Amino acid sequence: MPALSAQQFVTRDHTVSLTPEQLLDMHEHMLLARKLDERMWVLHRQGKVAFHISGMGQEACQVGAAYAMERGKDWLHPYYRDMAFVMALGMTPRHLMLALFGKAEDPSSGGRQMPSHFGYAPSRIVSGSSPVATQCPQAAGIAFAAKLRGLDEVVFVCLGEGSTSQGDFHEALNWAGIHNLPLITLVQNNQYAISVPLEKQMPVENVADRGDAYGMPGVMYDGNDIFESYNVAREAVLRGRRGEGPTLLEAKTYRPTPHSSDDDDRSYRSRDEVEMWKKRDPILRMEKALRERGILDDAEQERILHRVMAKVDDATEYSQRAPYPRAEDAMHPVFGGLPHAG
Amino acid sequence: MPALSAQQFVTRDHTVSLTPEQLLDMHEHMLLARKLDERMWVLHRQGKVAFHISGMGQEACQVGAAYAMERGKDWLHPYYRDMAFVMALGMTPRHLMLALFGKAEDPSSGGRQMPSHFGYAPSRIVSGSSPVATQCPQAAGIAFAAKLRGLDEVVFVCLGEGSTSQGDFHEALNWAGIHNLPLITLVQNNQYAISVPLEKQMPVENVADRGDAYGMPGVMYDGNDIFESYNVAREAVLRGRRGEGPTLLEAKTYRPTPHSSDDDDRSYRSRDEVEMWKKRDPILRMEKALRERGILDDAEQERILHRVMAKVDDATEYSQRAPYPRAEDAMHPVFGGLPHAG
Amino acid sequence: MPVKSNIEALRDTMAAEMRRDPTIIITGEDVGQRGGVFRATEGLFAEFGPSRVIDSPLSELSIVGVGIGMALNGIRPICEIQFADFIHPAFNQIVNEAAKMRYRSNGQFCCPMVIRAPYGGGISGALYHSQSIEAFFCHVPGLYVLAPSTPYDTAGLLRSALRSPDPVLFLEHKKLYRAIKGEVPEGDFHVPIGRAEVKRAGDDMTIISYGLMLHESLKAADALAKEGVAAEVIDLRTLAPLDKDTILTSVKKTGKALIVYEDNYTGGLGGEIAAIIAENAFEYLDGPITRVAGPDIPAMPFSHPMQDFFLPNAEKIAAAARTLAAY
Amino acid sequence: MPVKSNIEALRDTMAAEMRRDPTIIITGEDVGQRGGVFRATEGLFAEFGPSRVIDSPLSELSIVGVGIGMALNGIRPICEIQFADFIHPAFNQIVNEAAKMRYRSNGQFCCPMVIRAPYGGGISGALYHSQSIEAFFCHVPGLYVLAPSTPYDTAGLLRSALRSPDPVLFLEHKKLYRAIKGEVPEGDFHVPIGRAEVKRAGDDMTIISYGLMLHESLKAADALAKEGVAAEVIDLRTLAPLDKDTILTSVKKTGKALIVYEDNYTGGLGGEIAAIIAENAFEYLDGPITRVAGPDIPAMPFSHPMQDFFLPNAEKIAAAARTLAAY
Ligand SMILES: Cc1ncc(C[n+]2csc(CCOP(=O)(O)OP(=O)(O)O)c2C)c(N)n1
Ligand SMILES: Cc1ncc(C[n+]2csc(CCOP(=O)(O)OP(=O)(O)O)c2C)c(N)n1
Ligand SMILES: [Mg+2]
Ligand SMILES: [Mg+2]
Repeated sequence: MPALSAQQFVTRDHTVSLTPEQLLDMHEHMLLARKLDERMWVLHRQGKVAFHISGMGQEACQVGAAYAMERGKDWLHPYYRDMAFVMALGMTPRHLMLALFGKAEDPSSGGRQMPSHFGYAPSRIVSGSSPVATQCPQAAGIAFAAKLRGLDEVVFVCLGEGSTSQGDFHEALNWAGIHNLPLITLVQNNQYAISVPLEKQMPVENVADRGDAYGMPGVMYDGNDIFESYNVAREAVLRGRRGEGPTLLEAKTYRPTPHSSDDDDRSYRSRDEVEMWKKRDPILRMEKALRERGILDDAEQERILHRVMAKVDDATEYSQRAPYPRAEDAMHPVFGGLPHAG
Repeated sequence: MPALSAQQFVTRDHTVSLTPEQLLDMHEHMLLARKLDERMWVLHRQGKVAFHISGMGQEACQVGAAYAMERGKDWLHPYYRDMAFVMALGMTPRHLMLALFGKAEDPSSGGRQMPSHFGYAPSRIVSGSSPVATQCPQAAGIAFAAKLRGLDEVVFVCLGEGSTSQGDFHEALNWAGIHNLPLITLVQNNQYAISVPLEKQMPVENVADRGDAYGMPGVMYDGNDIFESYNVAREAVLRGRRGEGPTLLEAKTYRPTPHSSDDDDRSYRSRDEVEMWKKRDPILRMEKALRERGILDDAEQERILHRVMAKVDDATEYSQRAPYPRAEDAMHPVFGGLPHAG
Repeated sequence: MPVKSNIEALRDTMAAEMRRDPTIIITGEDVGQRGGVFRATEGLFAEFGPSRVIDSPLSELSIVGVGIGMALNGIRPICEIQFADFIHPAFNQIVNEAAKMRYRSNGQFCCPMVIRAPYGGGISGALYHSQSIEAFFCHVPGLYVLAPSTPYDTAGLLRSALRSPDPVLFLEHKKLYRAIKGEVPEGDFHVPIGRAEVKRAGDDMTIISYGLMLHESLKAADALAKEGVAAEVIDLRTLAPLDKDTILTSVKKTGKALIVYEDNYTGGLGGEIAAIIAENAFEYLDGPITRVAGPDIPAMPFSHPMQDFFLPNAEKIAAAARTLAAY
Repeated sequence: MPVKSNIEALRDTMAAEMRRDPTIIITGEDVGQRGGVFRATEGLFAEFGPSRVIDSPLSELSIVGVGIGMALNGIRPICEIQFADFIHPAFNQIVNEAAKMRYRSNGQFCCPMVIRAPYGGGISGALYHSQSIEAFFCHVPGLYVLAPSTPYDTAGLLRSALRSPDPVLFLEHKKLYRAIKGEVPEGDFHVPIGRAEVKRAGDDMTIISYGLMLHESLKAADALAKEGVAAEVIDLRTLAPLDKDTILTSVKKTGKALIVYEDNYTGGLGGEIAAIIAENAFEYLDGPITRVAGPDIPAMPFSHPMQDFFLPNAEKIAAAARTLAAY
């Protein structure tokens, strides 16, 4: 149950209007992200790629939110763990794999950025940088532009709970509150910022507690529960669409992997803690729920898994074979060209 | 009555332990700041000085806070309207006037900074810059150092309500909350940031409402009432002294003058509003209260005013005659000199 | 042609462009009813209303950050930074975000936006209302940096900036807002980004400058002319990317280069210009490339004697030019 | 003498200094139990505890801002910025605050503090984990900028930095953390701030560099030596203030200057060095002052072919040196 804050934010059960096909689709999207992610770790262990940063464990809050959006109309300014989110909005395993290998065809950056720096204009996924939280005021600006232009687009922006310590977060929420912007700030609280735990990051228990300070609902929920994730996000979308303003969402979740392939998490957290959270895995929970509802059986799960693995294999092979950028490609594009250059 | 927030913050009446002499002293300090301020406006109108920025109308919350502090031990990281505050802590009318004229003897900066950029080491008044809110994390650092060193100093930092929109404010309060620092953030809410009114600055009614977001009491009070100002500040000081952590104070006040000598406030607020607030003048209210308590009569008020005007006159004359810095003084001090330069 | 001050040229151009292009908006502190602390946006709130002339909260980081977002979604923002000295909180959003958006997304996204910032000293503004900030930003590929010094160039370059597909930092010298006047054509005229201009022709040496110092350099050139030294004076106008052709053509002709800037000497833009000349016109030089600039102290002091000490002026420029001419 | 890597020299010096001076603390992201993402503070949390090795919230602005405050009240902080690319949010606190505190208060207050920042590329870090940031800060009077390239200099300069009465930006090249080893004396030895060092002597040209490029320049000098060109290689070590004497003495001897830096070409520190030489050694030059640097693109790309394209290396340096030598 979301804890309400500041203004009224009543979450109805929007999942009732999801068809079994849609639910299976959501399940498949989570699974696809998970399996692709696992493959990326394997490729890293094999020394085939330089770096991987995982979205594992956070798939439910991401896919739930994606399904609450209108694709091609609403915007996402993502962060580096949003692998499931961006694929649910239209990016493909090939897209992500090409970036992992730094290949020319990588649609996010043509091999310029590190992997997981998603950016894909056809899906209105805005290119992100590495400095955390810079996306927040930018997302407020996208939402502001929509409002100024009279469009009923809503904007999601994602970040980790650690990143809320940045001034950018404060300033963005302030603008969104003042101008009642259709901005949904989705904080994926996985309880660590690399090694730094929540209590060294903020003096409040919940990020959502900060909604009040910006005159907006701060809603926290179980981010490993895709149904709750969908309901809360859908409510926030409808709110934004109706011109009722911004929402701060806090998905409680966990990152079962180290921060990145460069990290070793044993220095800062116990194995027991990690194991405990693995039992709350969002994909296992989804699978169980679908089976309980009679939507999923062994055969169907098998078919899904088969499709997923085929895509993962295809992405891997395709990307390994794909050409690197040429050295001189580095020189472009710096500027777009001036209309009145002469 | 202060509106409480987050944690328990009970304001007792600490003024009962103030002697009549102390109360008269507080009154005289407010009056001194006011009369000096008025003189500075006159000098500006006469074309004798380039710039003035006023602290008028905000004397009560400043002098109230200064009296709650232990001078020479507690710190103030001030802002440009803190004329009454810094004089109550030990700066003199000459000090301020010398800065107004940009004279060499200006103790704050030797004529380097604009007037009202106070800095006075003997009183632990930290040199401030012009970019607003930068003092907030610095003040948190001073408080952190006190804590690390096992000293029971408390630190006041002042800023306007508009300046709370800066990321610096958020980050500073976050540190203070996490580490339970003896930091008192005094927001002097005079309802405008130059021309920008509160509702275009923040989506909440009170700055104090934001205390919750940092796990600290947010206390708002009538900043034009020196008794209330003293009580609230004293409580916050004791809290900090006892190791109970930071407090966010919001003094509701008003700036009856234009933002600075460069401003014309008629474009953004009505004369009626200004007149209405002039009736709530903190110095008139203090005078009335002291008279009602039988502490002040006409003769005493006359004597005080006489002393005050003598100081204002002295400061004016002294500073006008004082020498300018030499041109080459501009070259120093950039560095303090390296111990191992050779 | 109407005669205008820089601030009038600025205001009129913004107004004309906003009439032409409904996606242009202005945001910044006090830009609305107050019309800006320098009055650059005076009357625009009345004409265009609160949804196109938007008072921002006091937060430079997000004035730029929100501006980037607007630019990504079809709005062309003019972001006003009240004083250039206060642009530093927005440094990350400008340097890491706006300037790198096109490159990092391989051309998928870009940030057509103009960041206006009043800069420079000589107005008793002291350390934090006098800074020259151009050197920091001229080191940032992906960003145009403009610094016109005449009403004509102000209008013409601002119009070009408002058609640029990439972010532009538009620097306005505060002391020049009202100090000089000049003719400004009506209608849709442009000064191209990336082109310096020879503001005075001469054969004996090249003085390269911009901003307030351009005018001091022109004064110095007047004085030198009386002494028989014909200085060519180049107004850079666009500081990034630099117009190397105009600089090198002139220096190859005159054989001597004097670079004048108001900013701190070390690491200022003048160093880069000197380096370009030293690398590309070595054989033509018959004197050391000389720089006249502010001293290496943290910023311009308030008190007049010290402020004057900081600022280069026509006398100091002429003195350096004489030494160079005699070389 | 013990042989150490740069990261070991760094860690050992911090530990030794913290034992000596109880007012030194460390703060930054993940500096505590994690020992820093590069392991620079490994073991220090265990030795000095949570009140001297303090995990900060994820907020660079206030890592520096809080550091300034600590410095004002008797604590000497070492503020770690996890990657130099993330220093930009703290730009205002460094440039407008720490660097100007002494000047603006006429010497009443100062900020003895060290800001450590791992910088530079070649480690597949892409746009935001590869940046060279020194040029921005070398333009800021009131701030020392150090960039040692050997374990000896790392230890000696860090020790000097921790005795400085003014703020120091201490830049550590990420690719050099473990790539090279060298002898480091035990005990209280210093390398003075403000002094460059001739790392290799030669008469035919002067190569001026620092950081990773110093080592590439030394490699290039090896290759050139085999071809009969004796290059003198200067390691700047302190980037601000520059050691003009060492630079000029060498260039006056060799008559040729090649400046090598990894940062973007335009506006990089190399431009300032070229300008200093052009202004002060004009008569001694017998070739154009040449620069080898990163290209003017927003930042270093991720993919190997493009990363390699960005980075200057021994071959590119030697090629430029041959052209210059043949001049
Ligand atoms: C401005 C900035 N500082 C530091 C970093 C280095 N860094 C990358 S991710 C990270 C932790 C982020 O934690 P959180 O926001 O909780 O997100 P999570 O990784 O846990 O999902 C840090 C410190 C960065 N990317 N940007
Ligand atoms: C970073 C920064 N941006 C802009 C300014 C210009 N400026 C000076 S005072 C001021 C308004 C401050 O308002 P508030 O914080 O409410 O304080 P008040 O002046 O009302 O006491 C502004 C915008 C500044 N000094 N610093
Ligand atoms: Mg996290
Ligand atoms: Mg105010």
